[in-house]
This record gives sequence, C-alpha cells and structure tokens, in this order.
Amino acid sequence: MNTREYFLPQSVNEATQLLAKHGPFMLVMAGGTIAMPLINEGISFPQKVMGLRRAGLSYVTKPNGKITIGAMSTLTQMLDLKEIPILQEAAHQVGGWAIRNMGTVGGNLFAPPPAGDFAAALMALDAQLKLVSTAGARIISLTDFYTGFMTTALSPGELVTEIQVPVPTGKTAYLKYGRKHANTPAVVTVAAQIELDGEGVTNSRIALNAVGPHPIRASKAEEILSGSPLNPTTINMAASAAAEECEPFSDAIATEWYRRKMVEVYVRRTLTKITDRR
Amino acid sequence: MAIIKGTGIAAVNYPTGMNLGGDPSQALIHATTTGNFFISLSSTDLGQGLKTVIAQIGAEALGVPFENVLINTADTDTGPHCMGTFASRTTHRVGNAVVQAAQEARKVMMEVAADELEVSPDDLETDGQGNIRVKGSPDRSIHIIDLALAAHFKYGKTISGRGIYMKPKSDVDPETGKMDPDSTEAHACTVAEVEVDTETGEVKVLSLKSAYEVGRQVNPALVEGQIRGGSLMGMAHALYETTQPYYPAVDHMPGGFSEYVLPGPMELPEIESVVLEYPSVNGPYGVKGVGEMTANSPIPAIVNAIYDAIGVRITDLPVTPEKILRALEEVEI
Amino acid sequence: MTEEKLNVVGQSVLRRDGLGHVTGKTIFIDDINFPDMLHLKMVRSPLPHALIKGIDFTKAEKVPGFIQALTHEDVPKNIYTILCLIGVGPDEEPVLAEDKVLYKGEQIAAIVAETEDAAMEAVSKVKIDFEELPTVYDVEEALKPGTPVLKHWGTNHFVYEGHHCRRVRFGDVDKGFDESDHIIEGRYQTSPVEHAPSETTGCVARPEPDGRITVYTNTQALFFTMDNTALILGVPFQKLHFVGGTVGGGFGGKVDVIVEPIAALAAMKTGRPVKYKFTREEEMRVSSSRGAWRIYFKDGVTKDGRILARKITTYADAGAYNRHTPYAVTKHAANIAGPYNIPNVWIDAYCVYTNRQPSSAMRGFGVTPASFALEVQMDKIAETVGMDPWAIRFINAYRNGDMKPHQKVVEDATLIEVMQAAAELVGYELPEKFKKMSSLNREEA
Amino acid sequence: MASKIVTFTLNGRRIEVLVKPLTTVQTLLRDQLGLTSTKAGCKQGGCGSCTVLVNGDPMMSCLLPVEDVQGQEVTTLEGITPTPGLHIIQEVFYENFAIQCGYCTPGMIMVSKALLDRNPHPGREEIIDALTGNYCRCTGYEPIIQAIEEAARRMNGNGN
Repeated sequence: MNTREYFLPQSVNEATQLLAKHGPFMLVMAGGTIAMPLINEGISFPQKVMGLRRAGLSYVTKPNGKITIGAMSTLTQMLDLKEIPILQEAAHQVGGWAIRNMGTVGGNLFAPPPAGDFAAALMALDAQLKLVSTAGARIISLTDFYTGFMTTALSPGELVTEIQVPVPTGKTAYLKYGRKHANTPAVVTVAAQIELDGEGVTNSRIALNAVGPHPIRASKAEEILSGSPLNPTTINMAASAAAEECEPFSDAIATEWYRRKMVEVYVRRTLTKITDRR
Repeated sequence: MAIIKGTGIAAVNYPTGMNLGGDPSQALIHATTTGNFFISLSSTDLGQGLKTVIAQIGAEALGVPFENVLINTADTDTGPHCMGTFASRTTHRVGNAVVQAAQEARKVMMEVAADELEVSPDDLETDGQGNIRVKGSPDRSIHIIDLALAAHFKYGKTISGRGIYMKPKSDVDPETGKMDPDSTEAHACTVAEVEVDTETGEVKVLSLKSAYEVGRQVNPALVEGQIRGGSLMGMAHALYETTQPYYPAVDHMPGGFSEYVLPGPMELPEIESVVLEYPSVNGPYGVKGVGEMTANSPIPAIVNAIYDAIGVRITDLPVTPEKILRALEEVEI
Repeated sequence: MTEEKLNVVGQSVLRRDGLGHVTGKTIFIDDINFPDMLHLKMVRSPLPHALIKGIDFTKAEKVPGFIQALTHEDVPKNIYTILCLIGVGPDEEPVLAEDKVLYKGEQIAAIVAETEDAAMEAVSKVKIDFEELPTVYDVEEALKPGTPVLKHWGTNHFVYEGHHCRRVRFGDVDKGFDESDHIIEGRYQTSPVEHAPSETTGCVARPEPDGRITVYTNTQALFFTMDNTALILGVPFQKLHFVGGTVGGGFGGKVDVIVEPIAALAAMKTGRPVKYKFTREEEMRVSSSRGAWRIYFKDGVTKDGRILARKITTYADAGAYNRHTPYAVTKHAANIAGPYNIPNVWIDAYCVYTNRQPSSAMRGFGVTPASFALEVQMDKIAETVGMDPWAIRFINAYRNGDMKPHQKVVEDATLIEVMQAAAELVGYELPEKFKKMSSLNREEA
Repeated sequence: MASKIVTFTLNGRRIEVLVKPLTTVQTLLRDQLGLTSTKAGCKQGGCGSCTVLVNGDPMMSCLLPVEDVQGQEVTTLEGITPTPGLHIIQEVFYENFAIQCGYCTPGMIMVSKALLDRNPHPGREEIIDALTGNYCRCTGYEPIIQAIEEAARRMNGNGN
C-alpha cells in the first residue's frame, strides 16, 4: 500500500543515472534535515526520493591551495578544517550536535533562508561547485549558482557533487546573529574575506545570509572597500551600503526592518573583527 | 556599541487552588496483607513529582516507611475523583485528601496493633521504620507486616481509609466580585540583573536571584526543580516566546522549535534562590504550592531591569531586541 | 499546624518515577501501540474565518489505507464547552466544525487510516469549499460596534451573570483619585505563548470486549476529560475508562478536551484502537496557547507613595472559543490588584473572542499577565513619586488581616518576608523600618 | 515500491529488519521493534528527544532513513542500560534530579554518553555546547549540566 520509492545509490554514477531516469520529480535528499521534517509533518508527499548518504561523497581532500569537499560531507566534518577557521565557525553555528552530524555541506546550499548560513561562508571564500550529470561535469561559482528563491543554476539531471574552496589568501571573519546563541535561525549572517595590500583593500568578498532569497553578496559594500583603506569610516560606509542593498524579509524571528538594521551592525562588526585581527 | 547593565525587582503572590466550581480531590488507601499501603488516586504527574510527594505525605501521615507506600494513579476505574493537575493545587488538595485517608487507615492499624500488643491504642506510636510500639517501651512492638496479616486473617479488619479535600464552591458576586477563589497564597520576590546591547537591542539576563515562600516544602529538591525550570520559563516569556510574533496580527506563526524562540542552555543566567517556609493554615503539613508561581516574578523583574538599564519602559511582551531598538530610536528622535 | 517531628516530609527523597525516566522505560501515551491500531489525522481550516460550503472526500477515500472520515454529523453532541461540568456555559465550541470555522487550524473532519502516513496523505486530499468572512484579531476592536460577531449570542465577549465583564468593586475609586497626588496610568500587553511540552498532546482509544472504551491519555485532568467525552459522545459514563497519570510536560496545555472525544468516537465507529496525537506543528499552531492580555492601569497615589485607588480594565484574548478563559478572567480579576493593600479598587475584566486559536490554561493561569503588568506598574509609580522600587512595595504590601478587593481577608501573607529575604540575598541594604516590618501584623514601622 | 531488508547492528546485536521505503530509524525502533526509549517529541529534528548514536555519533532518528544505517552501529538508551543497574550517567541524572517529566531524558542521556565517550573531562562550556540540540521545558537545563559534570567525575573515579 506504500507507493513511495526510496533510492540509495552507492556511487555518483548511479545517482546521476537514477536522476536521469526518474526526472525532476524525484526529491534529492542529502542529510535529511530539511526534507524529512516536511515529510514527517505531512506537508510534502514525495513519491520518489533519492538519498545520497551512500554515494561516496563524504570526503575532504586538500590538493594544492584548495580544499575539496564532497557534497555529502557533514557539518561536523567541517569542524576539523583548521585551514579555514571561518568554515569551522560557520559549521559550528548550524543546529545542534546531532544536526551537524547529519546536515551536509551540499544540503546547506539548498536550505531555504534564513537557513543556509554555511553557504554564505562558502560564498565569501569564492567557492566553486562541481555539478555532475550523466552528460558530464561542469564547475560553477557559488555566487552564480543561485538564481532566485529556491531556484538554482542546476540543470535537470545535475547534482552538486563537490565544493571546491580556495584556501583564503585574505583575512576572514564570520558572525551569525540569531535570537539566541546556538541552534537557531539567523537574523543575519555575515561572512567576509578581505585582501589587503598594506592598508588598501585589493579584493573583498562580503556574503550575507537571511537577508535575501538566498545567500547574497553585498556587492556595493565590496565596491566601497575596493581600493580603500579598511578603517572605521570605510567600514561604516560599507555597512550602510550593505544594509541598503540587501533584500531582507520578515518571518517569525525578525522583521524586514530589524534585519536591515542588523545587517548594518553586523557587517560593521564583522569587518571590525577583521581589522582587529591584523 | 554600548552594553548597559540594569537591575530590576518584582514581588508577587500566587494563589493555591481554584474553587469557583468547588475544588475537591479524593484519595483511597488500603493496606495489603504484607504491610504495603496503596494510595489510589486519579491525579496526574506532569513531571512535577506528584507520585513522589504524595507518597511522602502518605508515609508521614500513616507513620510507615516511604518505601511501603505505593501510589496507584491515574485510572478512572480504580482511582477516586481528582479535579486535575493545575492551579498549583495537587500537593495541597490531594495531600490533604491523603492525610485524611491515612488518618482513617492509621486508626484501624493502631487498633489492631493495640489488640496484638494488649494495650490501649492511645499508648502506641509509630516509629516510621515499620514498627508500632508501646510508648516508653520500644521493645514491645509489632511490625506492619505482622500487623497487616493479623488484621486480615485474625481480626477480619481492613486497614483502609477514605479521604477527600473540598473547598466549597464560591459563587462570585456579579456586582462586587466578592469571592473566595483560593486556599492560600505563596509569595516570591525576584531581583533580575540584565545587560542590554543598545546597538542590537539584545538583552542578556545575567542573574535571577529570588526568595520564595511556599509553605512547607515536602521535597526541597523538587521545589528547587520548579524554581529553576520556572525561572527559565519566566525569562523565556519576558524576552523570547510568542506563537504570534506580530500580535494581534497572526502572520508568521512558528510551527516548530526552530522558529519558536526559546532560550537554551547557552542563555542560562545565574539562578540563585532562598526558600522560606511559613506553613499555611490549611495545607497538609503546611503546604502552599510552588508549581506555577516560579515563572511569574522573573518577567516583570527583567522588564524593570531593562528600564533601569536604558530608561525605556517596554510594556509589550516579549521584549524582543527589535522592540527595544525601536523604542530607543523613538527616544533619540 | 503544631510543630511535630517529621520523618519523610521535608526530605529530598528521589523521584518515584526516576528509574523509569532514566532508563526510558516510562510508558508515555505515544509508546502505547496495538497491532490493529488505526491513526487519526485532522482536516483543518486553512482560513481564520469562513463558511464551509461543502466537503469532498472522494480523493481522500482513494488513498490506500483510508478507513473512514468523520464529520460533525457523526458527533452525537457536537457543540460543547469544557467548563459545562462546573456550570459555565453556554455550549459554543464544535468538536468538528459545522457550517463555519472561527480560526485557522480549526478541526473540520477526522480521517482514520491504517497508518499515520496514509492518514496524512488522505487529509491532504480532502477538498473543502469555503466562503471567506471578515476577521477580527484585536480585543478592543472586537468589542466595537460593526465588527464581525463571532458568537451565536450576538457579542464578542463572554457574559458574566448578565454583565459584559467580570467586575470587582471595592471602596470608591473616584474618591481615591480625588485624594491622590499623582495619577499614574499604564498599558500592558502580553503575547500568546505555547506550553511547548516535550511530549505533544495525544491519546489512544481502544474498544474493549465488554463494550467499553479505554482511553489512554496524557490529559492533566482525567475525570474532567472523561466526563466531557461521555457527554460529547452521548454514552453512559460507565462506557468509558480513562487511564493516564504520566505526562511529558503539561503546563496547562493538556487540560483541554480535544483529542479524546474524537479518538473515542473513531474507535467506536471502527471497532479498532485509534491513536490521535498532535504533531509538533499542531501543538504550536493549533493547540490552545497561553492567552494574550491587554491591561490598562490607572492608579491614584499620594506623594508619600501610598496607592489610594486602582482602576483596571483588562481584556483576555480567548481566541475563537471559551476553553478555560472565562475562568482565567475571574482568577485574573481576583489577583490583578496585586498583593497590596489598596482601599479603593475598580476592575473590569473582559473575556473577548477573536479569530485566533483558542487560548486556555497555562502555568500561572490569568495571574502571570497580572503579575507582569502590575509589577511594572509598581516601578512606574515608584519613579513618578520619586521613590525606591523596594520602598513602594514595602509601603503598600498587604498583611494578614487586610481585606483584598474581592473581599477576602488576607491570612497567609509573606510578601514582606520574601522581599526582605531577596534584598538580603542580593546584598541590598534595606532601611531599618523595612527590615522590621512583618506580614503578621500591621504595626507601622 | 517493495519493502527492503536492512541489516545493521542495534545495541551490539546484528539485526535484520524489513522496512517500507523511507521509514525512519525512529519509527522502526518505536513502532516495529518496541524500543520506545527513543522518543518522538517533534519529528522535525528540533527537540533531540529521539537522539540515537550511529557509530557513536548522536543523530536525530526522526530524520534518518533506516536504509541509510545499513551495516552501521546504532545505539539507543536500551543499549547502554546495564542489567541489572544503571549506567553512571543514568545514575547521576536520577540522583541529581536532572529529570522532571522524563520525556527529554533519553535524548539527553544519549548526548551525554556521546560527549563523555569523546571527552572524559568536559568543561561546562563543552557540556552546554553538546546540549544545544536537546530541548527541555521542565528543568531549566542547569540540573542536567550539573549531572553531566558529576557523571564525568564519577567515571574518572572522583565521584562520591
């Protein structure tokens, strides 16, 4: 009497073949922390589900100056990434312990806001995604991956199999602000990487989460910093710009108004943290 | 960024019981032939520890060891009526019913012991260890097992008792509101210390220090449990909790623990308390009640502490960071 | 009570249920399963106020595992009110909605199926035609002429013995205000709060061979729930047998009679055990909450800090139905003036209906919002008269022998003592006159 | 789709179960195997009452399909309870009144077990960090934190 199907492919190859065969109506599930509550609660009734826990994607390798993370690596695995402290911090601030043992780096890319904080950290690090289908593989930047609320650049039949993160050359900082200090959705999350040549900023990446349809870059804030010194004046200007350009929403934990205010405060605090680390 | 500290106080009373419809509860006690005492109830344990404190009260009133008193609850076929667990009433109401039932059972127990020891019941006492002994001659005693066997097989008596506590119904006078709605009053005073981040409106509760007066404590560890749990619930009500974040609008109602904001172990303030005992007039052994009130005094104490810190009185719960920030902005303008 | 030597009262003996709890062997309601047990899930209103024009179960019935759908037509006495057992009326809440719904999430039809999944899927396939109606959410708006009326008796408030609110009249407040140096007003608002017990509300109803129904439930009030269930089902009281007593947290959230009647009805209809347990989302959004209260204070105070008159108008947001709110309002009215000795008090306490999930009892029932409002108001008074927050409370504290506004003599007061103890705990040095004060008598320090 | 046979180690014993597609470990334990110490407080991954250990790591069994634990080691509270007696963690929860209604208790104990297995000397901060995914409405957490501190002392032979 149960018509549901659950596929548990043992390799990426098998997974992409299943996806090609069953098409876009198959729900692809990583750690299950987003999909399973909806199924348990009777909100969604997917007839075909593919779980990726056995697809051989739980790995972290570190070839020359790059960290390569299999999409099914858990957030707990990220706590060991000593090379990139902001990924450790970002991972630690997702859920509680058991959720971190289940939630995956790949899954976090698909978490609807205000979830998806880890993806914001990846965005600040200029992560690239490897997308694989039966037709082959391609690499896309995480910034270009998102196309709208719950929509991505994934083509039918494609899976995110790997996240490639260059070891940051700049200074980084990460701050998540929620209504409590752990296991809570973000009011706003800020991840930043700033490259400095002496006093001047040569390159900056500021990613925000929970203030847009998906993790976003604060491009205007980045432009303000570019070529400027990183000091309280430029930091304030960048923070104001970020608050202006973000697209916050209201939900159970904060209003659009408050989120925008907090973008300004937290971009400032994040950038100040970077200057403090000099 | 400014972090400002503030202190606030609040002092409250809390009534035990709610008898506007009459507020009775019953208890039945019977002894087995092997000297165990079953207390039959239909009362429920929500986690506060009813099954433990009622056994303590029963053991005390019967004069037998705690271990020999067993609680049978809650079954409508075997347990007599109880209004329910609410209104901080169960220890007081059910406790009183148990004391009354225990007195009746104890009377039979002492009569049988008197026959066995060939003395008057008035000359007997219980030692709380399972023996009934002649006052002044502790070597002349009988154990409750022997006594219960004798009652059943030799004298044909049931060692049993019935108890009820009822506060009669009080009708409210519709014109003046004259009424007698409760049985006794417990009290609490909380001093809250907070820290407010004026840039985000975030409040951190540093400490909740309280004095409680709850009548006699039947089980101090369980009272302490109510205090700790209630303090955090009060703090949650003050700063975090709402099913309708934009009340009276109904938008964005939380559907689970991630959106319904509750403080966790990371938000724990320092919680310290003293408990005073002024036995009540009508509670069993002077009990009042502690279950509900522990969440009450922290709320206004925290709100008053926030005012002390920032000079803005938020009178709309929960006091979210957003409400504080908006209030601060209005002041600045 | 005479001083006596106590053996076990006063001892921190270990919990009787502790071993069961730490081994996970304690049996909670959801741990009770029977091999032939069915699952009940509820079709709920997606709208806060609407007429029901029609219900179509055709697609739901086709879900594999579907057993039966129940509507209000199956419920013998569909309209009830929980407190009818203590004489509070009139009946006004449907077990299952009839021609209209008053809040989002209201129960409309029960689906009974072989598995939880099948029941949920069938629920998702029930189609209902609604005609939306205008809503009312604000308690003061609700009392204004021209707002949609929610109750069959024609008002949006509970009627207390012919009055539109619960009243307390003590002394003469107008005279008190005239004699006062300061008039201090305040508006206080609390929010609906979820009990959030670790275990959600639920029960299992099982038909017995002798024709009775045993209901295993985590209700906080066993007989209250059973007796209401018997009335709703129109069965003799001896037909029902309720078993419970082990509850995974209550806080007042498990005193409503919601899951038991419909599960028992389903068990009677199907002849099989039926489980109806709220999901967490139902517990959050549908089960009754702590009500929101709006409270207005007006206090007349002398320049030396004595409160001479207190006038309070307060509105409880009951949500769509009574549940326990009419009662909460009375308890609130008895306590809102506070543990203070005030010669003139005037209270109007309203129980108001709105288009939200019903509120009901919660830890502190009607008193928690009262304590919040009045203790913040006390600080406001202290500030206005230029007095220390401790002092304003000591000066006005009630003592044994005083008369409360609801005309009950104070007999167990210890407000002064807890304040003295709290001051000592935090190292706050009270003036000598407050240290010497006692609740036991009214000798002025 | 047909049910599947899944083999894994449960509480030290290798077992074979037949499950419908996407059945969770929670449902298997509670409804098929009658191991009800694993609770179902929310089925959203939000309360931690269903925490089990998979290869020693705490996981929410309500979010975990049974097929995903093929060949793995799953431990529930039943699996760490000695016969007769109590595990030290159970003992301290009981003796320190770190329980009230008891519904969150199994999950709390499983997380504590995983923590103490990794870190026999956890500081207060580490204990709090380990508990952030587990919800308790009754106790206010402090008694639970103190119980874990006491468990660590006793396991290290410094308890009373």
